[in-house]
Amino acid sequence: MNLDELYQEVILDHYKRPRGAGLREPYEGESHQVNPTCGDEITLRVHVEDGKVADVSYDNVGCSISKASASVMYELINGTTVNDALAKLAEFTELMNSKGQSEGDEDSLEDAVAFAGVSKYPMRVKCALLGWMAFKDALVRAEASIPGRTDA
Amino acid sequence: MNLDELYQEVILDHYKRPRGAGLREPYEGESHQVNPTCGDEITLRVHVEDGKVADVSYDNVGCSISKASASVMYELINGTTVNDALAKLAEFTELMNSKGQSEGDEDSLEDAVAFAGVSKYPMRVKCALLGWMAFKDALVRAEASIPGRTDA
Amino acid sequence: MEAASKLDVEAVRADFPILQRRIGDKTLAYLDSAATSQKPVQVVEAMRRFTEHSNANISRSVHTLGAEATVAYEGARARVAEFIGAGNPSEVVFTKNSTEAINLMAYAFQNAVFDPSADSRFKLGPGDEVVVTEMEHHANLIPWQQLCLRTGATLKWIGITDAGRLELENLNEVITERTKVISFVHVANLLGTVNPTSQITARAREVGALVGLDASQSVPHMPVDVTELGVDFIAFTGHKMLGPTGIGVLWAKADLLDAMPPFLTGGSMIETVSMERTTFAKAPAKFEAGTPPIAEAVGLAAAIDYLDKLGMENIRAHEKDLAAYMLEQLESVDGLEIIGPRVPIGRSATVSFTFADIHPHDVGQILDAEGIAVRVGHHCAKPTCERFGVNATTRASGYVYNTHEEIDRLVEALGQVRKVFG
Amino acid sequence: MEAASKLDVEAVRADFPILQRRIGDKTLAYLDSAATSQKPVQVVEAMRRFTEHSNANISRSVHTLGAEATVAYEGARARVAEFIGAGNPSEVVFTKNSTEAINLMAYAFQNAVFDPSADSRFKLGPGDEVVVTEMEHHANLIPWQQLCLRTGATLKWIGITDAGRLELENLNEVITERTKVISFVHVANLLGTVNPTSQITARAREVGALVGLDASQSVPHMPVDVTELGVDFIAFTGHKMLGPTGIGVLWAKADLLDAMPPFLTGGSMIETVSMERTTFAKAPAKFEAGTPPIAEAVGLAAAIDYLDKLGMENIRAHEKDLAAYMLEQLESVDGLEIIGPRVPIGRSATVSFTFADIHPHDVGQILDAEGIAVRVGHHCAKPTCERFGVNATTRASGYVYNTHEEIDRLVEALGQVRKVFG
Ligand SMILES: Cc1ncc(COP(=O)(O)O)c(C=O)c1O
Ligand SMILES: Cc1ncc(COP(=O)(O)O)c(C=O)c1O
Repeated sequence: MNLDELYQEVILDHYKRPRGAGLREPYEGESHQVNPTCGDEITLRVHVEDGKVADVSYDNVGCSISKASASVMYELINGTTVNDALAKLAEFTELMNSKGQSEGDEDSLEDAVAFAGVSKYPMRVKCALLGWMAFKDALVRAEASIPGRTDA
Repeated sequence: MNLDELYQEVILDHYKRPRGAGLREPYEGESHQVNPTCGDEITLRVHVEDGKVADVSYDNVGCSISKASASVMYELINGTTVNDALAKLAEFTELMNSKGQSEGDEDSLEDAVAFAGVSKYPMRVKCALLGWMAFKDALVRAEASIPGRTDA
Repeated sequence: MEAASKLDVEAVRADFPILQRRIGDKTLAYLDSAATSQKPVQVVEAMRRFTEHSNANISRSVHTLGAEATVAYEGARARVAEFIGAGNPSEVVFTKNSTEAINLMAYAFQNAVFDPSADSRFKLGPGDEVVVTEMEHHANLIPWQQLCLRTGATLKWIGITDAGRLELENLNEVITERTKVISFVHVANLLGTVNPTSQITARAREVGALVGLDASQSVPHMPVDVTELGVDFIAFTGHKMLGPTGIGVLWAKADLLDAMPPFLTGGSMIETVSMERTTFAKAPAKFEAGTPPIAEAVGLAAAIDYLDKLGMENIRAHEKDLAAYMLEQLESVDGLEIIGPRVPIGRSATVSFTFADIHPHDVGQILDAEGIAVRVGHHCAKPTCERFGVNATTRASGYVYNTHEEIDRLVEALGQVRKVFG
Repeated sequence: MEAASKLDVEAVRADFPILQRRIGDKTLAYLDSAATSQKPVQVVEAMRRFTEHSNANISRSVHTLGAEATVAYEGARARVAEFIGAGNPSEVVFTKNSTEAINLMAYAFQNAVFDPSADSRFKLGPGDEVVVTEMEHHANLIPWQQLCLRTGATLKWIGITDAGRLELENLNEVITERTKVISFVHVANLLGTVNPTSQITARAREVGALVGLDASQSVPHMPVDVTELGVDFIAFTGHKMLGPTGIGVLWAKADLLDAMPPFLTGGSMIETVSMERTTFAKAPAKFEAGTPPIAEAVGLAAAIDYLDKLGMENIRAHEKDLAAYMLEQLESVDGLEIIGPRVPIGRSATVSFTFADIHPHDVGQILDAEGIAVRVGHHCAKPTCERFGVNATTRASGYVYNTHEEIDRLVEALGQVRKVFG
């Protein structure tokens, strides 16, 4: 295994200095996700305002990959439109399922392309996706709790 | 496989002309035995009088080995003392468990030594023992039904 | 001689070392594949390679061997899903054999008894009915019988015609609004009957019952596509399809698996566990407690690769030819009576028969002395035996490696049987 | 270096081709045998020989292959019985793994609910108690938890001391007159604790409870004699003792097996069957529905032959030495904390630890890059993790083929972990 590939500097940096960590108010949707194979956990809140992801806040326990991934996600989607965030989610998920065949589009995924190497390690893909799954779930809950909104 | 060994003339003879077949009265114990692997069945009755096997009567469906074995058993134990019959049972069972290593004592087992070859075929040992198992079981029942008798 | 068949049977035979085996001084003619098939070197080799290169426990590891083992195991699942046309690999649950797969389904109903919030499709009690057929292997009869005994539901069954086909005339009386589940055999292991499915599945839909198929004798021998079949679940087993023992498959629709309570519990099937309470993983993990048959999954995938290389349509054609030849040749034997359909239509290459008054044990023993391996007994289908008034039958069954010549040897050896016992 | 060991470890290693495997440019150091062991060529060869020479379905056949397969399968049963000191081979039931074996026991109680004439030992309801420990593998916790949930019985457990031993002080309060069954782990798979059994079995006898042992981590590593242990049942699994996946063992006393209702139903476990009613065979057949793991039984017997040739006492001594060396070396690593007993007494060569604040996933990944295979996670023992306030641990486990040198490599590689994440 090529360790550098997995533990790129940018991943280690996000792991050691996670961006946007902590649980904050207000929020409309909250999700708790567990990776049953290792016990990693994340609680994540989404605050949606005017079709925008006004805040993503989270508290997590986990390995470097899952923590760095949540931090990178925060940077990518916080403040974007819900639609843009969902597009990033789709793009990142696709990258993680690429089995090492894709490098990712740096223009769009920014720091998240550092995770391209992770896609070769099936055991770690779940770690990298944990935060994103929590975001997806929290968003569904947020939208369910906001009357009158059914799109996006 | 050496067929002659398995289907000795004496076995085929008992198979084609079974001795003592049919269910008769009186009897004190009856047993029904099934070989679950092939569906062979025997119903066997024992009539005990004065410590003797006064009659063994049976009705069976089965292969040549199981039918011939019941017939040979009839010849061996009908009219003997219960204790002698149990000794024959023990001796025949031992022969059947010998895995082809024993020839059997012809003085004691008479025609039943023809089954020595069967002991090499684990699948057929059950066939050869079916009637004997029925006898053993019927005898236990017979003794339970005769008040005051607890020995033998 | 093998006109209808596109299989190169001689090339196939070369892949099965056991076919060189001699029984006494005779070459083995293995006509017992309905009991278990032989395994090609490709399967044995795939398992050996896995064991010597990637063996590890799955799912819970980040090390290289663990990752490789997980990929191999999940790859086998995907391979099985593809082979039977399943929409999603997660609809494929690995079990130890068909029997466990069917029990898993039956226990879904039984365990629902204890759970007030169980899905209504699995709620079973007095007044409810479960339907099977009279031609089931015990594996698809006793689990349902026990279930009915335990829940108070009623077991009903579809009968068999004299020709060995399902009695479908009174189908609407057997399957009624009270029927909760119908489980029936796709290809009967004693009779060789290939059952048509559409009439039963249509009636099941009409009354809102679940419908399952014991596909133990069909998946190895013909193309089976679960989406086309329109059933809710099927069961089959590795060792009858050139694969190893120790592995079977339950396929069930995703929403059914979701609704079912767990069966075996333990490691790898959980979400969270505390001393007080456990929540469960999603299917298929939910139904795969403990270390699964990992090397066996690898072997099963290799067996499927082998079958696919031969082509399931070609295999079907080859066996149709074998069935026709077997029926024709056996019918010509004096005193031999076939139990099951006598025409090679809607029929597998599995032929049961009685022979004069000679007990099948004796028939089998003499055939074995000639090197011919057939099965004798009730073939785990006692009710079928009873239906035809026999205690046991002799059964010859063919597969990809069998030839006309072996059937000729069978017929010839029956002459020998007659000589000894006639 | 291996002073205490009478194993010729280099000779042993030569029997395991996978140990030559390279991970990247490093030689594999396999320290994950507690998850699954590697298999020697002798096991793979025995299975191959069986498959290529005698493969057939068992029990129901009179042909030569069928007879050979039956003899091989029943011979494996006798071999297992002898290995664990069982009085009678018919007390040995083959399952697919430990997990099924334990579920089989739990379902005996659950199925008794439906049977008014069930043996009183298996009658369980509100007010009755089931006892496990806090250090169970999920396989010996969840089946009992589910059983209690379904029957209304109460699950109780023996706690763990800070040193990783069973909390036996209050044993008489945990095991009471209400206790019907106690099932506990012989050697804990996360902590490495070897549990003393006599105090618990004595208390069980006192209150008339059944007592069982999850021997998954003991049978592979030390002499285990069921008669000496004085328990009612034990479970273990082939793949952890140099054998194949797909096979496990339930041993239970003959009178217990006799009294238990069947679990999985289907072929080969019956006496008579009609559409209306089935009667069952005696144990072990009663509990082995369907085609069993035949080749796997052959492989397990070969594994037992291999273990016996090494000598279980020698294996225990070798592992005691490994445990001592591992504990000593790991204790010397700064920031490393051992979860479980810190002395090599009453302890297996399985050592779990946390390392600074570095997540075990990250530890495992870096170790893998160095060729060292360890397991990371909760090891299917979440309650144990919770007891020690951790989410996961890194676990190194040794077996017959492991050396001091591999432990040195582990310690060195932890330095590398620290460099990346420190
Ligand atoms: C203590 C213990 N019990 C039970 C099991 C379960 O064994 P299996 O997965 O083979 O069923 C394991 C291994 O995973 C174990 O370590
Ligand atoms: C029709 C049918 N169903 C079920 C089974 C049971 O398969 P297994 O013994 O592999 O569980 C068999 C084979 O014995 C069969 O022929």
